[in-house]
Amino acid sequence: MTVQVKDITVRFGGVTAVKDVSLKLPPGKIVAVIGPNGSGKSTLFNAITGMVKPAAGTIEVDDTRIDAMPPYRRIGLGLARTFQTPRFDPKVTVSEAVMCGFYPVHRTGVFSAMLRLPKAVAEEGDFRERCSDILDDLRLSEFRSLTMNELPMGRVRLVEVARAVANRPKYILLDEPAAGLEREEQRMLSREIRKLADRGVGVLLVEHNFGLIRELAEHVVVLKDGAKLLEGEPETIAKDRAFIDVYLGSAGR
Amino acid sequence: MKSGWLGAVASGAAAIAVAMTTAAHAQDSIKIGAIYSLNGPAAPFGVPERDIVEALTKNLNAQGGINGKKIDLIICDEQTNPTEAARCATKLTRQDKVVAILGPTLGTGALALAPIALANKVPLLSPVGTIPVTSKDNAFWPWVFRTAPSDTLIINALFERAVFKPQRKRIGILYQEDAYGEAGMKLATQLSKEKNFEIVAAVGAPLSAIDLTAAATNIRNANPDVVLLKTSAPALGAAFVRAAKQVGITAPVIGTGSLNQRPFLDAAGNAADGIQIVSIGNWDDPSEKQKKLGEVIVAAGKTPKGYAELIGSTGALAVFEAIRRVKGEVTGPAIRDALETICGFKDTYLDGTLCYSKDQHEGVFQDTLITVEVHDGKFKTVK
Amino acid sequence: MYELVEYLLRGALLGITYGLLAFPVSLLFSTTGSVDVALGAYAVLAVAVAYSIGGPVGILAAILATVFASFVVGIISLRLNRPGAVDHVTAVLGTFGLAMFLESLILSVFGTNPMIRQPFDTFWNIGGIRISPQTGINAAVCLVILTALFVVLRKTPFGRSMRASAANPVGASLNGIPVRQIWFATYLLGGLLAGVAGVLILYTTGADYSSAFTLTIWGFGSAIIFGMNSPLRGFAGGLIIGMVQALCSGYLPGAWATAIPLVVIFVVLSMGRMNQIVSTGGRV
Amino acid sequence: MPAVLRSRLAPIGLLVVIIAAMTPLIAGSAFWLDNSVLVAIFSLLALSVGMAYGQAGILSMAPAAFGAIGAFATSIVTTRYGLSPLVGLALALLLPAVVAYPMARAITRLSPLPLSIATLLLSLVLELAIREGKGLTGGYIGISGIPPLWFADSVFAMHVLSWGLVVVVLFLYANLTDSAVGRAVKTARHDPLRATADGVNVPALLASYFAISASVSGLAGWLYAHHLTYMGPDSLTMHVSIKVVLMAVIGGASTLLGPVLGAAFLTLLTLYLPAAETQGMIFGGVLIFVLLVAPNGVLGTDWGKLIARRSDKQPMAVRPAATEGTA
Repeated sequence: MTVQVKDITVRFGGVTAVKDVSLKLPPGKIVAVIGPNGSGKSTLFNAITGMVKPAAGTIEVDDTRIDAMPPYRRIGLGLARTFQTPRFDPKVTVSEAVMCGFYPVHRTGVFSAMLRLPKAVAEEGDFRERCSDILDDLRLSEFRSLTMNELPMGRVRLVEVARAVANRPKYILLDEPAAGLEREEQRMLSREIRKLADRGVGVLLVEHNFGLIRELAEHVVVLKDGAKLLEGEPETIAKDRAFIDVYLGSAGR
Repeated sequence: MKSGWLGAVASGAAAIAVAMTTAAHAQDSIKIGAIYSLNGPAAPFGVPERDIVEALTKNLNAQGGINGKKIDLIICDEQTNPTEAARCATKLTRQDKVVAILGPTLGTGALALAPIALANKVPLLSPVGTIPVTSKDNAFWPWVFRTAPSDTLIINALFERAVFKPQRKRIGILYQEDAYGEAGMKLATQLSKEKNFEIVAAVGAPLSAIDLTAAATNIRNANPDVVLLKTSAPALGAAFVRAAKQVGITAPVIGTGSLNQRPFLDAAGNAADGIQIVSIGNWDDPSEKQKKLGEVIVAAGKTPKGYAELIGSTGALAVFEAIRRVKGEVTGPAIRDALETICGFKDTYLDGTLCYSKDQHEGVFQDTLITVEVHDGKFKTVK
Repeated sequence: MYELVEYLLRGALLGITYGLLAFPVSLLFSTTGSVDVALGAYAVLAVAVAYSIGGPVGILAAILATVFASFVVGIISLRLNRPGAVDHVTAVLGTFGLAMFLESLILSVFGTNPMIRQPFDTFWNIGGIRISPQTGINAAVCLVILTALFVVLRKTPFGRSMRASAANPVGASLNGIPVRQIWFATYLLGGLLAGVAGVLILYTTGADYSSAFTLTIWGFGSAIIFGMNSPLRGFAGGLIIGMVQALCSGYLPGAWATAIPLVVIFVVLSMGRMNQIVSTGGRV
Repeated sequence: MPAVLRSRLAPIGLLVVIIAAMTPLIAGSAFWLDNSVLVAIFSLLALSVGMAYGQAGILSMAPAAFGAIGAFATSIVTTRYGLSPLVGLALALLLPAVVAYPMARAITRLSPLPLSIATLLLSLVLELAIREGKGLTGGYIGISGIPPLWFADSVFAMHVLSWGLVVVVLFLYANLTDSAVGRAVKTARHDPLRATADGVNVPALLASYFAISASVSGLAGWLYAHHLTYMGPDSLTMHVSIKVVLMAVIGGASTLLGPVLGAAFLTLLTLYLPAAETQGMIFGGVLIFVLLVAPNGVLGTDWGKLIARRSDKQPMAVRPAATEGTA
């Protein structure tokens, strides 16, 4: 019962973006992926969610091989992800944006949705309730009817997280969720991520902010030039000479 | 957001008000509707049809109209589309209360609007060759009159002159992909079984084709004794004769009706030399009657184009004559009845006579058809 | 066999016209990612203007007229598109509007008559196949344009900027390339090329007010065959489409001859040559 | 909850009120009733464009072609086989979808431009097929004598029926838009990658949605055939499709009532334009004007904001919209 990535290699043309990377994401655990820009973090995410095709290696979710599956089926299996740059239609309101996250769990067919059968009404009502709960949790309720382009960037990232957790995923992949957030927002986000893990959700976190990682992650994977440099507990990693050289030496402060 | 809607509602209401006031007009003039294609692919026919009908009506009114009443001609554009033709018919009959309709330009349009003519008891005088338009199986038959030679008539004449009389055996056909071309192909296939000749090549061309060298090559390779050209569009006909010259077709080429016009010669250049056409008139060597039609057209500030003015004028003159013959109130049914009395009518610009009766609405017969041949960029009538 | 060769040759000659129209289609697509469906209408406008004025003055006026028409389209599409916020489909609709406008304009001003000029009355005889010398001129003009385009695209700073703004408009504008001006220039260049095509059409097959749409479709089809991204390959596409058409009207009955080339374009299209959506990466 | 309901169905209510108010005014005039039926038919076609283009981003140049499939289906079964128009209705709804779905899937990754070109090609090929349909479609002559609907055999009844169908379609459409599927379609239109991350099978969803929109066109075709009682190869051609696209775009393709407004506007416009060769200039000019001033159409534009924004700076876009991937 984990997400298991084994020896994944991704190539773009002649460039190898990810080289033989393996990692494990058990339910209820928070695993962080860290590395300088261009080290292959996002590509790893894309490989797990199926948006790029790995040249080699396997990916399993709960003992099901998923590396040949189209992305939407992987999401259906209980994966969810956010984007480093949130991708929203700027004209959509906050609550509508979060409502989009329910797609993988919706069960109403096209015809009952069109006819607005009781089943559809019930499901829609349920989604709206859950949507407003999520917005409450992330302190977004007051912005619910604003459109995305009226929202400050920090909140936009929170909406991105809200959308990803809407369908109650078993594993969630967060791509730099805290970038550009204010301190208060960051604290709230980290509380939410902790809460998710406590609920049994496996969280894979790409983050530059080592403070946040220290606070949340149980396990850290360090990537450099697409390959795994080292892994271990945050405290051990933080003391590692190689890590300090590559990471803190350049991007950390 | 709402203002758009309010505007639409207001303009709709205003339109209705206008419609209701105009409908209440008294009958001090006779209203005739005319539906022609002024846009779209059939415009080369619709535009001159409209021009001549407008000119004739103007002249008639200048001479005092019919029995003291002026003709009020209301024109509607069918845009080469049967839906618009039917819409036009509804507008003309219901809103303008016309007593007769001239047009439309296309046979399919005629089929679409004829039921509306029937429902409103208004005769339809259609300048189309399309065969089923005057089929007696139609419920609307009593109300539809043809003012052009039918496809059957023209195709039979073409075969008579091009195949049977000279006893040719190997026939090549280029037909345009529409009702006109299809009717020709159908009849040709049928005749080939009955009359012992062979269709060695039959090539279709869409109306939009601009280059027919491959089609001409196909026909040349079949080595026919004669090539029949079943096109009504001057551009297509010209494209073929140019291609025929280029690929070296030596067999005579014989075409039909509507190629007999200036634009065809202009577009074909000297490749048209020797082409024969079975037609109803000849602007380069006009008969007395057509000279007069030519004068009408020139007086209206246009140049004679050919076929379209001849068939357009025939419809207008037939309906004028019918109105003259109506005793009492001029209504749709009265005009229809009067039309059926018109036989042996000579005052059209056609050579030959026009004839409708209780059981035939074809109007134009064999005696109007002539053959012309192109010589040095001019049409010469073959006696 | 001889027959086949003749069809192929005649098709290729016809295809030169399509190839000329394919240039602006792929040029525009590869630079702006958009499509101008009014190209056929520009060509017919050129035909009409060159026909009514006549002579070299007519040719010049025709090309000016088409460049002006494409100027209008350029303005429309600039208003609708910014690098980074692009709505190609709306821009395409705008060109549709202009195409309708031009067709109606040509109908109203120049009438319904077919327009053609034939300066040559003799034919070349190539191995028993008679060919008009005009097609020789067409081929020569095409070669000149092909070479000029190649030089402009590959060897000049303008061409480099053009390719850069095609590959990544946002990045290009960040690097100081005037993407909008380049787009606008591409529209004008498209108009110019369509104008030249129109003039050659006038002297080859002629056209009338209703030809615009057909020309657009075949220009398009030609550009699609070998991939929309290369203006130079569009020319080869034109030859192919011409040959397919010639073979079809040589060997297939009736409407099949018209339908098959359309189906060929459809199949090529569905093979995904023109599809540009690439699902990569969270980084944008 | 009631507020949600109100906002979703309010435009439909408005339309019902307008139609109800218009009906007594035009009930006495067969001419206006006939125009009203045609506006309703064009509304359905334009709504089909609204669904495909306004929601899913697929500019369909084939609404009239799908309409022609529906119209010919019902014409053939009613005139050639003497079946009920209701059989025709079932076919008119089904067949366009059956054609549309695989077509949308065939254009593999569904970027909008090639798909709209494909619909254009489909239009042309279908027109050829209809012309070559000989005995089945009546070839170039078409099919005349299509029976009127026995349950709506007067123009007034057709007026009620066709507007009733418009309202039903609007109701279904509004519900669909405001559902998980509708939201997914909107996301997919704006950003296929985002939709994929939401768990959406983007090509399948868009193709299904396109198929539903084709069904709406088929319904319009069914009404068309039984209203005009004639169906020919020139009836629902590509030129009609272009006009219908114009209707949707001018009114506002992404709104519920925009296509209806556009259909009413253009239908009335042709009625009052002088019959002349210049009509195309007016249509083309109107389209360009609307695209320049309000690219989202009359009803799709927030006029207040538009005017305010003129004096203000453009707000920053949240997402640098780039469907072209930068790997």
